[in-house]
Amino acid sequence: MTVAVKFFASLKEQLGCDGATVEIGEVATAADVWLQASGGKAMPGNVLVAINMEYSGQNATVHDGDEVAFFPPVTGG
Amino acid sequence: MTVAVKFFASLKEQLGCDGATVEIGEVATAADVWLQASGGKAMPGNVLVAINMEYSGQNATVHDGDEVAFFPPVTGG
Amino acid sequence: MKIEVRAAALDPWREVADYEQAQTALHGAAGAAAVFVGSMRDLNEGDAISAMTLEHYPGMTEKHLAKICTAAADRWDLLDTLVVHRVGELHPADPIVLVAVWSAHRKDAFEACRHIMEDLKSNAPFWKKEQLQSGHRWVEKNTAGY
Amino acid sequence: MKIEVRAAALDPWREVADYEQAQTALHGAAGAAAVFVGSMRDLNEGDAISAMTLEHYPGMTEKHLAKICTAAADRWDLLDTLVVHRVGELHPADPIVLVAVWSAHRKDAFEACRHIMEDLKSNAPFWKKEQLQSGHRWVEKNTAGY
Repeated sequence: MTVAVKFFASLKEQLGCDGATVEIGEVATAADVWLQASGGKAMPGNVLVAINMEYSGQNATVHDGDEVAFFPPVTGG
Repeated sequence: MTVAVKFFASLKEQLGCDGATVEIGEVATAADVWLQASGGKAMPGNVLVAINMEYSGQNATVHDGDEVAFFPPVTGG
Repeated sequence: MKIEVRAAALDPWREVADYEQAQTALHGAAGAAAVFVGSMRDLNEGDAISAMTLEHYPGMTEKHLAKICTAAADRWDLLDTLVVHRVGELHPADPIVLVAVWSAHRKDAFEACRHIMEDLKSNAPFWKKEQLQSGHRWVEKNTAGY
Repeated sequence: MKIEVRAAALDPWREVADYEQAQTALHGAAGAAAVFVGSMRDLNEGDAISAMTLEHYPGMTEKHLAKICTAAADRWDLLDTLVVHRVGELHPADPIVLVAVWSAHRKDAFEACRHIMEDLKSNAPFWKKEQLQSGHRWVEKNTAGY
């Protein structure tokens, strides 16, 4: 299946990439998507995950066509 | 001694008077001033007292030249 | 700090904007502004209200409002405070009171603004008389704030 | 209810005034407006800050802000809510965020305004990058709000 990956803020800078389209096996979690999109890097402990713009856990199941976003703690307001 | 008396809001309407200059004996409390200024009426239980624009008790001592105000519960804001 | 009891109309957002603009010490220092505006409702205790008269105790009111703001500045870390309160005749939707507080941080601004407003409602010598279709009545107490 | 993420400059008091004016259902019904404005400080963690860039997650940010405001409207008795948040490059004293809440009574307005602001700071996907004399740095966490 195909998922769209997005990285934001300091994570985007660290990875040198703001996103990618990833091909991954039919059964995958957000953590699996991270591994593939980051080229096998360990996910920093404070990274937040959103699937289709809703906060999710790293172990949430990803479906074909999903948008999976990874970002550092938020600092708006 | 002489004290200036002020009444506000519903109390002013009930007494038909917004204030008076009262002559009273040398030792007097705010309650004594009320009695004299109101013509001997009982003070309603919820009346607030201010002496020289500071909240005071009914039994606070009044001095010559003081301004003694009586008013109902406040309802600003 | 500015305290004003005013018989003329109040445009609260313009008032806050102009005051903030003039207080240059706030610029870059105030990370937070918390503002409360109380306005006249056309309904109270189930009755339609067509107008309201606000009476106050000239002199004591200003003194008491200044005391409230000074007490808040002792308790919280504040940069500035603005309080404006209407007196005289008001109509539905007219702004009655404006409380604005500036601080470096939002916790202080939020807490001080609410505290000043509650203290004002509980203690500042203002009285409201409502005009109903059937005559007028004095408001006897305020609604609870906490 | 209005939610906006904006790259253009924000004049928060004008924004509140214009919105309130346009929402005629508020007139005579809203006894209380509680407003918070967060602005850029020229100092953070002891360092002078000359500029800031605010990044967000387009789509998710607006969706999440709407969710926050809807949750507040379920919990408190609110008449209307306005949230505007800047993105892009900001300079000291520039307003960053505006949260305005209207209610019949002040308790609901105060509590909902503060809650929306805290939820926004804790959860809405915005990130701040500060420009210092020595380079830039990402802000890693917000100051506590309670």
